[in-house]
Amino acid sequence: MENFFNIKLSFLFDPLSIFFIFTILAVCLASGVYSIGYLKGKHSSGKITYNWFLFIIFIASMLIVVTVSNAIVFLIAWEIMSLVSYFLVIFDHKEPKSIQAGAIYLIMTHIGTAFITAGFLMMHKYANSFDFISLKEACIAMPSDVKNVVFLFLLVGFGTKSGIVPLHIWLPYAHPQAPSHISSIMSGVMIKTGIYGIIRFIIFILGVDSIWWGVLVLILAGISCLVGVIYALMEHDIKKLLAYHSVENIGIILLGVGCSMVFLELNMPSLAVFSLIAGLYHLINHAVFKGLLFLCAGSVYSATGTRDIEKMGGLIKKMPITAFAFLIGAMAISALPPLNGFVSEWLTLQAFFVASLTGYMAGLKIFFGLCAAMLALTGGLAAACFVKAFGMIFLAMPRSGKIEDAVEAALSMKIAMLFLVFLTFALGLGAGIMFKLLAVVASCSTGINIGAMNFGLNNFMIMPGAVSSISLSTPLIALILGVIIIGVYLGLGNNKSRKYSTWDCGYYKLEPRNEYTATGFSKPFRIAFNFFLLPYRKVEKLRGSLYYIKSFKYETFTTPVFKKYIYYPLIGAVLHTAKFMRRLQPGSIHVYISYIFITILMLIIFMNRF
Amino acid sequence: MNIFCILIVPVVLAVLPAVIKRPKTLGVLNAVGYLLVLLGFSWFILKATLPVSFFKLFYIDSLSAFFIFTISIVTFATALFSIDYIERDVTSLLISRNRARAYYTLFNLFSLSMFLVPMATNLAMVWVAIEMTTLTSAFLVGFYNTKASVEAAWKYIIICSVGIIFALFGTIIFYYAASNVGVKSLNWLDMVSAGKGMDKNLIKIAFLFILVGYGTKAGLAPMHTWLPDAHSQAISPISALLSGVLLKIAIYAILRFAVITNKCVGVEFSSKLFVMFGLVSLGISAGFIIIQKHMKRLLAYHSIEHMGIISLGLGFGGVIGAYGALFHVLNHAVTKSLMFFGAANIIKKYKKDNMNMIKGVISSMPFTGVMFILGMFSLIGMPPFSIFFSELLILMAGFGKGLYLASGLYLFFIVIIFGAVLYHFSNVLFGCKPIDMAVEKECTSVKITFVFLFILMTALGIAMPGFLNRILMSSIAILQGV
Amino acid sequence: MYIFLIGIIIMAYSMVTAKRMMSLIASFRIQSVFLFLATLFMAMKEKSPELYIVAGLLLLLKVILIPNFLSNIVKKLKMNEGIGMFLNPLVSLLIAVFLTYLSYMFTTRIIAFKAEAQVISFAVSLSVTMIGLFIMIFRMKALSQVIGFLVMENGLFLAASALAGGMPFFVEIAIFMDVFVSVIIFGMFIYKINKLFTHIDVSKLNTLRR
Amino acid sequence: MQIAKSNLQNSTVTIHVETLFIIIIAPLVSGIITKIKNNLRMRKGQVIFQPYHNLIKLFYKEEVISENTSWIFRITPFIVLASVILAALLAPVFTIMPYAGHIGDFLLIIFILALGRFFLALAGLDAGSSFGGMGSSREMFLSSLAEPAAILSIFAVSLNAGTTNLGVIFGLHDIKLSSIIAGFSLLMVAIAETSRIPIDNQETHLELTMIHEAMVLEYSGRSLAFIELASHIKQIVFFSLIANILFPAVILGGNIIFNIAVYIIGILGISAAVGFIEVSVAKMRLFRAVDFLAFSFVLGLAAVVISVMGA
Repeated sequence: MENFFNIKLSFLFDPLSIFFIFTILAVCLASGVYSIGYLKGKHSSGKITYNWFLFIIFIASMLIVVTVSNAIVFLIAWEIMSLVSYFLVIFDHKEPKSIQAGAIYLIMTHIGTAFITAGFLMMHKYANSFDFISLKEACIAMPSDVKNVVFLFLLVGFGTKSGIVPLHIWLPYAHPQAPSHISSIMSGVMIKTGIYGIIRFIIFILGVDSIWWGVLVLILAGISCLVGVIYALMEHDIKKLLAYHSVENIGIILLGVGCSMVFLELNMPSLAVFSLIAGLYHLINHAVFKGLLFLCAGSVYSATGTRDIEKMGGLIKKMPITAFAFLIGAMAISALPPLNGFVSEWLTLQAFFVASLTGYMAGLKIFFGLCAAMLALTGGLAAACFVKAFGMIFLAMPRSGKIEDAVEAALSMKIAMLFLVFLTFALGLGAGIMFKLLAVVASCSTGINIGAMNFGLNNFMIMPGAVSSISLSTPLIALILGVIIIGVYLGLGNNKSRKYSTWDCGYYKLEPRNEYTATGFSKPFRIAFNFFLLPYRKVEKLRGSLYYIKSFKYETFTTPVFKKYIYYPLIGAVLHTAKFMRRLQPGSIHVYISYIFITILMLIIFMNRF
Repeated sequence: MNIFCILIVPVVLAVLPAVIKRPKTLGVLNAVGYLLVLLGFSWFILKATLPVSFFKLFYIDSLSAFFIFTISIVTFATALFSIDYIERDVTSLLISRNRARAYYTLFNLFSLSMFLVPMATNLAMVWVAIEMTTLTSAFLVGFYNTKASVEAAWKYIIICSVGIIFALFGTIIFYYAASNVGVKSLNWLDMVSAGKGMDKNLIKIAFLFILVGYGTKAGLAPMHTWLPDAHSQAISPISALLSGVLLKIAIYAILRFAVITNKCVGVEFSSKLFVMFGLVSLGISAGFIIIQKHMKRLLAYHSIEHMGIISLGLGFGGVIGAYGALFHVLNHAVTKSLMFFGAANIIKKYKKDNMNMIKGVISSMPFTGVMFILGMFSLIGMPPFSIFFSELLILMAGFGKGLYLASGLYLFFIVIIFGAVLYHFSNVLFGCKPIDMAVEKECTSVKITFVFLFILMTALGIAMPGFLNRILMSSIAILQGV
Repeated sequence: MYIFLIGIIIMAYSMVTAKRMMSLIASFRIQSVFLFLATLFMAMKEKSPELYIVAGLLLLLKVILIPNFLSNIVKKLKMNEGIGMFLNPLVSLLIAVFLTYLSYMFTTRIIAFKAEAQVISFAVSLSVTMIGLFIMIFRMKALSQVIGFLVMENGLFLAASALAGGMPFFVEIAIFMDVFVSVIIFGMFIYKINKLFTHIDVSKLNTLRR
Repeated sequence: MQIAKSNLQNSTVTIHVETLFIIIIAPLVSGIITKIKNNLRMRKGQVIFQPYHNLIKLFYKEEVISENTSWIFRITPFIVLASVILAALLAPVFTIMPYAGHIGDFLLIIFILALGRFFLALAGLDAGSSFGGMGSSREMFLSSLAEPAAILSIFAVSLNAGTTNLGVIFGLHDIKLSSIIAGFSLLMVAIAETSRIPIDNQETHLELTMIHEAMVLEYSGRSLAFIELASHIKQIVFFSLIANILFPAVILGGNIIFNIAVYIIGILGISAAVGFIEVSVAKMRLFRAVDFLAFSFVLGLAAVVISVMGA
């Protein structure tokens, strides 16, 4: 067997791999520490050991995936990763929802794997080896139509794992059901292995062959951004909301990657490197702050026992550390300076700008402009979404009794969250250094020598000198903001003030019921995007008499477009065929014998066709 | 000469029930006997230089050695599992002690006939032996004498006999073709040597008859119809034997003829047929697995799928494809018997076969549950288990040969079946168990069985033992007719 | 020689048209007799002792033992009523004739034999086999299926002896034994079915489906 | 490297001077606009220095803080103020700043303003009154829709300039059609961002139409003063962006006095325009505002297309 696969357990520690190793380890360290406090008391000790067992395998498999240099071993590790994460999704295996979620997740990811396998085998046909280097060499000689097919297969395969629209449907099922520290790994790191696959196999090994690859990736990425954030806005289950934001952020990462694919084809090396840097930067940023947010969500969940943000509120007083951590995470993901999310989105926008400045195709220029606009819209919506999330969870008065006995998270959980907060700041303020490091990564994965391009001369500011004269310095921004805030506060901050209840419009007293709800908050967006969300409402009136309504219940829903118009029809078709085929086996022995007769007859008649 | 212990042991064990009355003792002796067979044969293939032949009646080359090895593994596991199973049937008054003894007799006759198939030199003898397997196992299918089981048995025996008649017809035509070129014998070696000169048309027709005939036995769609009934109604250890070995034996017979055919009319003919039957089997099994409600029937259809995969591998051909197919034979035998034993335990525990009514197996019977879920993942082709690799090899062969459409369909059906099986079984395994149900404590022999099979299916995935590799390679050489 | 072949095919037709179990068995017996005669003829022609023995066995098993056994079953189960037809005798007969024609075409077109004797005998044996299959498919009762099986087997035997002058000796013996045993087992199952279902109409055995 | 540093220093000096200037005159602009509006309505109207009076008055007033609120509510005014001041630092006024992009560039202004808005919205939710929530929701809604339009118009301008570097952009020596269109699209964005009719109305506190005012409803005293000042500054930042696009300061040589004159004229012109719009247009419903912003988006897109065409 081995002699056919010529499996040599060889590893490849180029900058790309090392970058991913660091990303994985950072997040996994945090969530590992977190899980100590998170699982204690919730589960039996046996269950906890089981969790650790899976946890270790999970991390190991991810590390193998990003370091191994043999396609078959990659495939094996990939499958094991999916399998282990499946077991972690159904960690609470008595809950029907998690069973369903796990099934959906594993099936989707297995479909992806099928595509990946097909792609690999097509490459293998030309390379006669599964070693990355020989694959890379073989791909040079590959005919371009085969290349296109392989590209599509790999894109679908890895896209399923990383959850680009419309293959994203498993995320909102799987992420909420897994234990929070696992969902932070899954959303923070695991889906990034898909991006790794895209960079490694499409950019590094296959090599970009024609311009529509990059454009296709960009379009998919843009759609993912918008769809993800719009669904997130409609979502009131905190972990589902975060899951949809993963879809959005994967989109942003892919914007960078796709951009660089376009430039590789147009051979503008410096731009290709620059936009790949943007993508990679957002990748690690998202890993950090999404991990952070999921951990915070986890501690909120374990404190209140609910994931519905409509039932929360006022938690900032009960659990200040968590609130602070969540705030930082929210700021980072809404791309507010000087935090890390801002840097990477700024870089991506820069990539588009500079691209269209130096690009020479009119169509591409306009396309990039639209991409930039889409990214801006996404950023705005994301900010809105996190204002909603933070406001509903932590601010104002508690909206339900569940909040009363909430307490701050355990020590280990706090440590984990603060560690990630620290990373968020570090990645934001150390942008200059990160930029330089990522330049090396990008150059290795695109195979472009950046010696000539003076990327990042300065440690305190990003100066993509090769592509444009502008520069960005997050430390300086932080400094100025800090100076102004502290200055103003010290100078003019102390003022006589007194406490009094909120203005209640002359109502007896202000109750939680008067507060603005998440549904209300997201209503303008629901109406503005109704062409896509197709919202509908359910109104239940309980009439005492014709004129008197005892109780009035109003619910609003949005149509899950992709499920309704893509997945349900597909599944329906398969089931229908199966039901039809059932007739083939009526249970009558005579029919069965006649099958044999007919088969032999047909075979003899068409004998000479074979 | 220890090769004869393989034949002697079943004979002895078959007559043993006449003297020993206690089912348990019988079961233990049975298990010990088959352990001896397994060890003896492994020793044989490690030491002896193949091929060996005994006074023109028995001829064992690597191909048959490989199949005998598979049979001995599964029979041993089944014997071990039967001890407790039959014991519990007896204690729960499902069957009388005499029926239990009859079971052991039939079991041994069945396995004897199966051992005979790969050993026989003479192709007509192969035919006779296969017919014997049908006749002996028919009683085991109808073992419980319920309406359903007798119906299943009748369908099984009739359909297989019809198929087998076709096979005999094919054999006769082969014989005729051989005698035309002056080889008046049904001896495989002679026929192969005569293969070149035979009349192409005759051989083609003959091979069609063989394929349909033995294909009926091997459960290739659309002649598979007996299979789900028989597998689901048979007494559970026997379902493992049926699906694990019986089908493979028919494949073995087909292979023997395929070699001659390839010699005569070239590889294209048989490989096209194999691919066609493989795809049809895959498609049909996929359709039926999706809507399946009964656990053992689902497993049965799953066997059809795997026979399809094997035949695809043979069709894709080349060293890789053949290797994958043969390797898959072994893997499927091991894994599928594990699954059937698990299903047997579950059905015994829950007293029902309908998967909609079974929930929370993991909590109600932890050991079986864990083994079952691992077996399931092995069965639907997840690494690090062995089936993943054989399926991958076959796929590789398909792509290598440039049969993109066939390989694509193959992948497609595999994925569909993956989804369906996962969906069905995850609902069975997880969830809350019935409140009043006690947690099961499996007895040692059962545990040993499971662990034995589990180790095999994992170890084969992780590393290929050298002697097995050697045997497979030389059997492929035989298949390629060198 | 042709006499016997014609006799065999005629008997096959009569089986197709037979309405009652007993007549079915009887015509099977006669067909076996023809087969026996054919073998004997060949034995005399080739003067091979083996063929004599084969013929003897044929006489013993197919002419005497098996038909008796079957008719015993019929008597015991008191079911000498109709054998349950999906198609009425006339249509069945037409189909049978068509099958014969088909097998003749098959023999002449696809396997181009040289000797005419072979053509005829092979065509006859093939058509007998087909007719046996036809009986298995279009007759409802379990017993009729058994007889269909036997008819197919007769066809094969004829094919074997006609084409290759009979299989190797011990193979013939083994096949005979095999057929005999299988018929016995069929019989036992027929008893079982009758016990459990109180009829042997296998077309009603369709609880196991999909 | 050295050069970069030295330039950094002298440019930061100029930046500081200008920044102080626009921070000081920021309320004045609001006052002027109000004056213009009043005059257009045939009223006498308050003196143009009224905003300063308001600020000072608020500055010494006692502050009432809702007991539901958290520290978010307290730090928000400072963050908002800081963010707009930083934006003002970045904003081009009347000098060509060859290295103005050392802290950041054009895009940074948008991100910085987003920072302030984010906290303001949180503060709006913090008090737990339904108005605050409504205000934050609508504010985030409108701004998120406004952002793409802003980006596109900036995109067009920088396409003309060939860079996103502020100094270079506003050093561009000829007015192109696309720049003018982009300027108008940016003007519409500015109207939305500075909460003026037809999107919002600063004057009324009519419950259901408030957007910006609703958000800051709970603030009083000094914090309110900070927030008001912040919104003045934000407004002038936008105005000076537009002024520099529509009336590039350096059409004829880099004479600083001339530049200042042009700049002031530009600001006054824009204020007049805004005032005129405010009196002549009725306030739109929230979901008409979507169309308004969509129109500005389309304008921006048109600007991009035209500048790609090369006009």
